[in-house]
Amino acid sequence: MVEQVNFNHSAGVPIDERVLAAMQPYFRTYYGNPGSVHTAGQQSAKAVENARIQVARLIGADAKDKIIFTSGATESNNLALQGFAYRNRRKGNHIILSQVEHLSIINTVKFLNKQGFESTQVPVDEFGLVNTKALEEAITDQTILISIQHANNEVGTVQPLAEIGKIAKSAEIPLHVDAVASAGQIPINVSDHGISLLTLSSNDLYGPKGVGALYLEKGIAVQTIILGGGQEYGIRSGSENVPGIVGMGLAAEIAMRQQPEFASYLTGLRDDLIQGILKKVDEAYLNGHPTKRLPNNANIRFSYIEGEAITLHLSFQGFLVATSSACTSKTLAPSHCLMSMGISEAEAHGALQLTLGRENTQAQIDRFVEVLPPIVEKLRAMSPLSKDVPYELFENEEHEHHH
Amino acid sequence: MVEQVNFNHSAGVPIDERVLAAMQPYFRTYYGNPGSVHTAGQQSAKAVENARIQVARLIGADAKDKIIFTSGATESNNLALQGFAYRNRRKGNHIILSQVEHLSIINTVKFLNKQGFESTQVPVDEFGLVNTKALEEAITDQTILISIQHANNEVGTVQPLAEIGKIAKSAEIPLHVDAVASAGQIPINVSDHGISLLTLSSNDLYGPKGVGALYLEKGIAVQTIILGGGQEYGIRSGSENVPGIVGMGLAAEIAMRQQPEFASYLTGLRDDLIQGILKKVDEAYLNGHPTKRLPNNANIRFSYIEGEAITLHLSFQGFLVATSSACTSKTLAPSHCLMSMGISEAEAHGALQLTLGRENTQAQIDRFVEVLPPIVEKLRAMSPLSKDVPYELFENEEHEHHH
Amino acid sequence: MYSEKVVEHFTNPRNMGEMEDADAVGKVGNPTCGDLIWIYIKVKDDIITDVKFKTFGCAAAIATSSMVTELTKGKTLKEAYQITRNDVADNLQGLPPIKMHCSNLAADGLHKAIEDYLRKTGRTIEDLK
Amino acid sequence: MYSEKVVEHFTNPRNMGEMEDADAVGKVGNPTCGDLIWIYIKVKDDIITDVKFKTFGCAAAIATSSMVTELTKGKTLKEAYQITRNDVADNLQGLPPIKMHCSNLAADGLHKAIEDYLRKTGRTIEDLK
Ligand SMILES: Cc1ncc(COP(=O)(O)O)c(C=O)c1O
Ligand SMILES: Cc1ncc(COP(=O)(O)O)c(C=O)c1O
Repeated sequence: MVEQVNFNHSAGVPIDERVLAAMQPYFRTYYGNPGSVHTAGQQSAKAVENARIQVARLIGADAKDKIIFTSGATESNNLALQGFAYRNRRKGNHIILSQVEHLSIINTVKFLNKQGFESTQVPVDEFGLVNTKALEEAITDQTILISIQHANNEVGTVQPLAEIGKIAKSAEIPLHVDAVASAGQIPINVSDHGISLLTLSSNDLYGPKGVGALYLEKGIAVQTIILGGGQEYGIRSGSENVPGIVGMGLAAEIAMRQQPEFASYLTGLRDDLIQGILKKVDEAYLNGHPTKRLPNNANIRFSYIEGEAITLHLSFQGFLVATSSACTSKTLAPSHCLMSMGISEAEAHGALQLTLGRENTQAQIDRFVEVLPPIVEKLRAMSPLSKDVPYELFENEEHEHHH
Repeated sequence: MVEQVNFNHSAGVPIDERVLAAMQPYFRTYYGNPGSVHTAGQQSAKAVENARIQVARLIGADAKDKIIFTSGATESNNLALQGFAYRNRRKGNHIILSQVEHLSIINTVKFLNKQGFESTQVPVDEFGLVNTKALEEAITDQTILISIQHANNEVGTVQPLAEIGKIAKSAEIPLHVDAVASAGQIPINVSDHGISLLTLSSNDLYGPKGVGALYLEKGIAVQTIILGGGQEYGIRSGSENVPGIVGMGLAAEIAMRQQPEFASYLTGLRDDLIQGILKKVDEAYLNGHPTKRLPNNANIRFSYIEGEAITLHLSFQGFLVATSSACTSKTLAPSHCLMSMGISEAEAHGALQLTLGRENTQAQIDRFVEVLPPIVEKLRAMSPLSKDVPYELFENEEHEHHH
Repeated sequence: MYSEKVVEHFTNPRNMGEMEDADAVGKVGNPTCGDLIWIYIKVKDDIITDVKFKTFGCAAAIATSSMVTELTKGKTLKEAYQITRNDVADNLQGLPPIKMHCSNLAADGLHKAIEDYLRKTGRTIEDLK
Repeated sequence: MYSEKVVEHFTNPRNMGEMEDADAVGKVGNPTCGDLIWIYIKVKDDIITDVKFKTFGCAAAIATSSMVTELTKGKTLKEAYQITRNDVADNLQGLPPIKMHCSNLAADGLHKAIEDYLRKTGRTIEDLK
C-alpha cells in the first residue's frame, strides 16, 4: 500500500506523542473527580487548574480572566454567542459577524435570529479579508457583540485582528474571536488585540478531540447553556474530562513554545506546495490571501473540474485532502466562504483545501506536486467545460430542477 | 504509603483496560474526521457507527432509534430536557420530574421554568422511591415530558421503571430516563419500559470521561442546543470525539456482556460492607432502599457526626469515599436527595456515600469495616451531639445567621 | 462510502469523451450541487450504436455517466428510454443516499439525448410505442 | 484543599472534649451548612486559664475550634475577645474560600463564651475596656 499522507489537518490532527503520554495516567490511575474533596479528587483538580494556566498562557490571558473548558470549539462558539446574547439581551439585540465564520458561528447566530436577535454579516474581499469599513458601519446602538475569526480554516486568510480589535474597543463592544484555525499557527494575544471572548479547539493544537476552551475576559458574563453540578465556575456543568483537559493543556504549552519553529517549517512546505502546483497546472488559482495566510494552509481551485473527484483520485495515491466542493458537504451547498469571496459556484467546485501538519515532509510535498497534474488532466479531459465552454453557459438554462 | 482504595465510583471510574487499549489507535493513527469523504474519514465514521450500535444494544434500542453522542451525561440531560421542551412547546409547557434527580436535571428544569415552562417535582418515600400515585396525579393536559431516573447515584435506590413507563404510556407522554447510575449495573431495556429518551454516561460504564449519549426513540424530536456543522444527525454539532466514542462503545458492549457477573460480584461486596458497618457501629443507618438498590451502592448515615470529617479520616487510611454532607457541596446545601427522603439536615450531614467498582476486593471491604468504627468513635467523642443532646435542640435557636 | 463498482467506473470510466459525429446529445445539470452531464448518442435504425459522455462532477456523477453508457449501447431507443436512475444506481451496487438525487443524473441525460434525437427526426416519445 | 496545619489540627485536635466545671460556654452554629461549635472556658482574674471545645462539623470546623483554643489559653478576656476569624484562619495557614464563612465559627464561639461569662459576672464587654 502507498504511504498515507494527511494534507487535511483542518479536519483532524494526530495527537502529539508527548500529549498522549501525559494523558495516560489520568485514564486509570488519577481518575478522580476534581469535585471530590479527597486526595484523588484534588490531584485531578490540580491537573485541571494547571491545564487552565497552560491554555491561558498560549493566548496571553491574565490570571483574573477565565478559561472555561468545553467539549470542543463548536460548544465554545455556542457558549460564547448564545451565552453572551442571552445574558446581555438588556443591552441590545444586535450581533455582528463575518461572512466567512465557521458554521458553528453562522448557524448559532441564525438560531439567535429566531429568538429575536438581529445580525449583520460583514462582507469580505476577494482574498477573504473582512471589510473593516463595513464592520464599522454595521455597528448600531443595539450591537452587543462582534464575532470575527482570527483565521479562516478553509482558505487560510488571517484577519487584521489589531484593527478589528480597535474598532470594537472604540465602540465599546466586546469582541469574540474564533481562534481555532490560528492558535498554535500564528501568535495570538487577547490583551494586544482587545479580545473579550476567544474560542480554542484542543485537536487543532495537536491535543485530544472532544475538548475545547472558551476564554472570558474578567467582567464578561455569559449565560450557561449546559446546566448541572456547577463545574467550570458554574458556567459549564458536567464532570470534567480530566485526561482530555490535561492533554489540551500540554498541547497549548507545546504550541506556545514551538510555534515559531512549526510556523517556519510549515510555511516552507506550504510555499513549495503552492508554487509547485501553480507552476505545473494551468488555470489553477490560489484561494485566500497570498501573504496574510496561515502557515499550514494552501487552498487552490482548478477550473472545469470538481473537487471530490480530485480528492478521490488523490486518495488512491495516498493523499488525504479536502475540497470545498458542494458535493462533499451535507447540504450540497457550495462553500459559503468561497462564495462570499466572489468565487463562482463552478470555480468553488474545483477547490482543494490542503492543510499541512507538523508531521508532513518535503518529500510528501514533492510527490504531491508530481501526482496532481495527471489527475487534473484526466478529469479535464472528461469535463464538458473548458475556456471556450464555460460553466456559465449552462447555468439556469440547462439545469433541471429536481427539488 | 497505604493502599489507595476507591469507594467513590459515582464520582469517577478507572477506564477498563480493554477500552483504553481500543481507543489508542484513534489518537494518532486513525484520527480522521468522520465527516471527511476520504478513507481515513470513513474509517472514523465506521468506528463511530459501530459504537452507536454497541450503545444501542446495551439499552435494547432499535436500529430505527437514534443514539446521539454528546460530551457527557450532563449535556445529554440538557439536550433531552431543553431540547425536548423547546421543540414541543406547542404541545404544552409542563414537565414532571422527581425530587431525587441529578442536578443536571433539576437545574435544567429550573432554567426552563424561567423560560415559561412549569414543572412538578414528584415526591419520594423514605427509601427514595418515586410516589407513582403522585406521579399520575401530577399529569396535566399541559404535560409534555416525564423525566425520572432509573436509579439514584447517591443512595442507590432503583425506581419502578416498568410501572412508571406504564403511567407515561397510558397518558401518552414521552418518558426520559437518566440511566447514568444504573447502566451496566442492572439491566435496562428501553422498549420494555416504554422509554422515549435515555441518558448514558461513558465513564460510569468504565469508558472514558467526556463522552455520553442520548437515546431518542424514533419519532422523538428535540431542538438542537449546540449548533454548527450538523454532526450527529444534525442534532449535536461538533467534530466527533472519535477515540472517546470508540471507548464508550466498547465500554457499553462489555457492560452488557458482563453485567450479570459484575452485578453479582458487587452485590456480594456491597452486602458485606453494609452488614459489616451496621453491625459494628451504633446509630448507623442505611439510606435508600434495602433491596431495590444498585449492586454497587451503600449509603450509610452516622448520627452526631459530619461526613466530611469522616471522609478525611478515611482518606488518611487510603479510602476515597464521598459524603452527602452539605460541607462538601459547592452550595453548602444539604443533599436534596436525602432531604426529600425525609432525613433531617443533621442526619444528612453524617451520610457516607460508598460506591464500589469492579476492581474492589473483599479484603478492601474487610479492612474498611475495621477502620471505620474508631473514626466514628473519635468524631463522636468530639461532637456536642448525642442521643440526649439532639441537633434539633439547637436549630433556629443557637444558630447565628451570617449570610 | 462508495461501492467498489462506483470506484471502478470512476477510475476507469467507459465511453468517456466527446463524440464528434453524434446524432444527438442530452445535457443535464443539477443546480443544487452543480454537476453537469452530457450524453452523446449515435443511432442507427432506432438502435443506439454508440454512446459517450462528458461529465463535470463528483465521483458519483462520473460513475453513473459511465454506467449509463454501458447499459445503453446496443439497446433500442425505446429500451434505452426505459433505463431509470435506479437501474443505474443498482448496477453500481448502490449510491450513498445523499448522492442518489444529486449526482444520479446520467439517466436523465440519456433521456434528453433520445428526446433530442426524436425531435431531430420529427418524432415524439409516443411514436416509439 | 486543606493546609497542612488544618490537617494537623484536624487529626490531633487540641483541647478537645467537654469541660465539666466550665465557668462559661459559647454555642454557635451555622444554619447554612449545619456546623455546631461549643467553646467552654475557665476564667480566673479575667484570664482564661482553660478552654475546651466540642464540635460537630467538617474538618475546617474542627481545626478552627482546635486553633482557637490554642490562641486563647492564658489570654485575658479582653485579649481573647479580640481574636478574629481571620486570626484563626491565618494561624491555620488559611482556609479554602468556601470554608471561610461557613466553618470558621470558632472565634464566634469564643466570643459568645466570653459574653456568657461577663453576663454571669454581671458585666458587659464595655466593662473590659
Ligand atoms: C474556525 C473553526 N471554528 C470552529 C470549528 C469547530 O470545531 P469542532 O468541530 O472541533 O467543534 C472549526 C472546525 O473545523 C473551525 O475550523
Ligand atoms: C444520575 C446522574 N445523572 C447525571 C450525572 C451527570 O454526569 P456528568 O457529570 O458525567 O455529566 C451524574 C453524575 O454523577 C449522575 O450521577
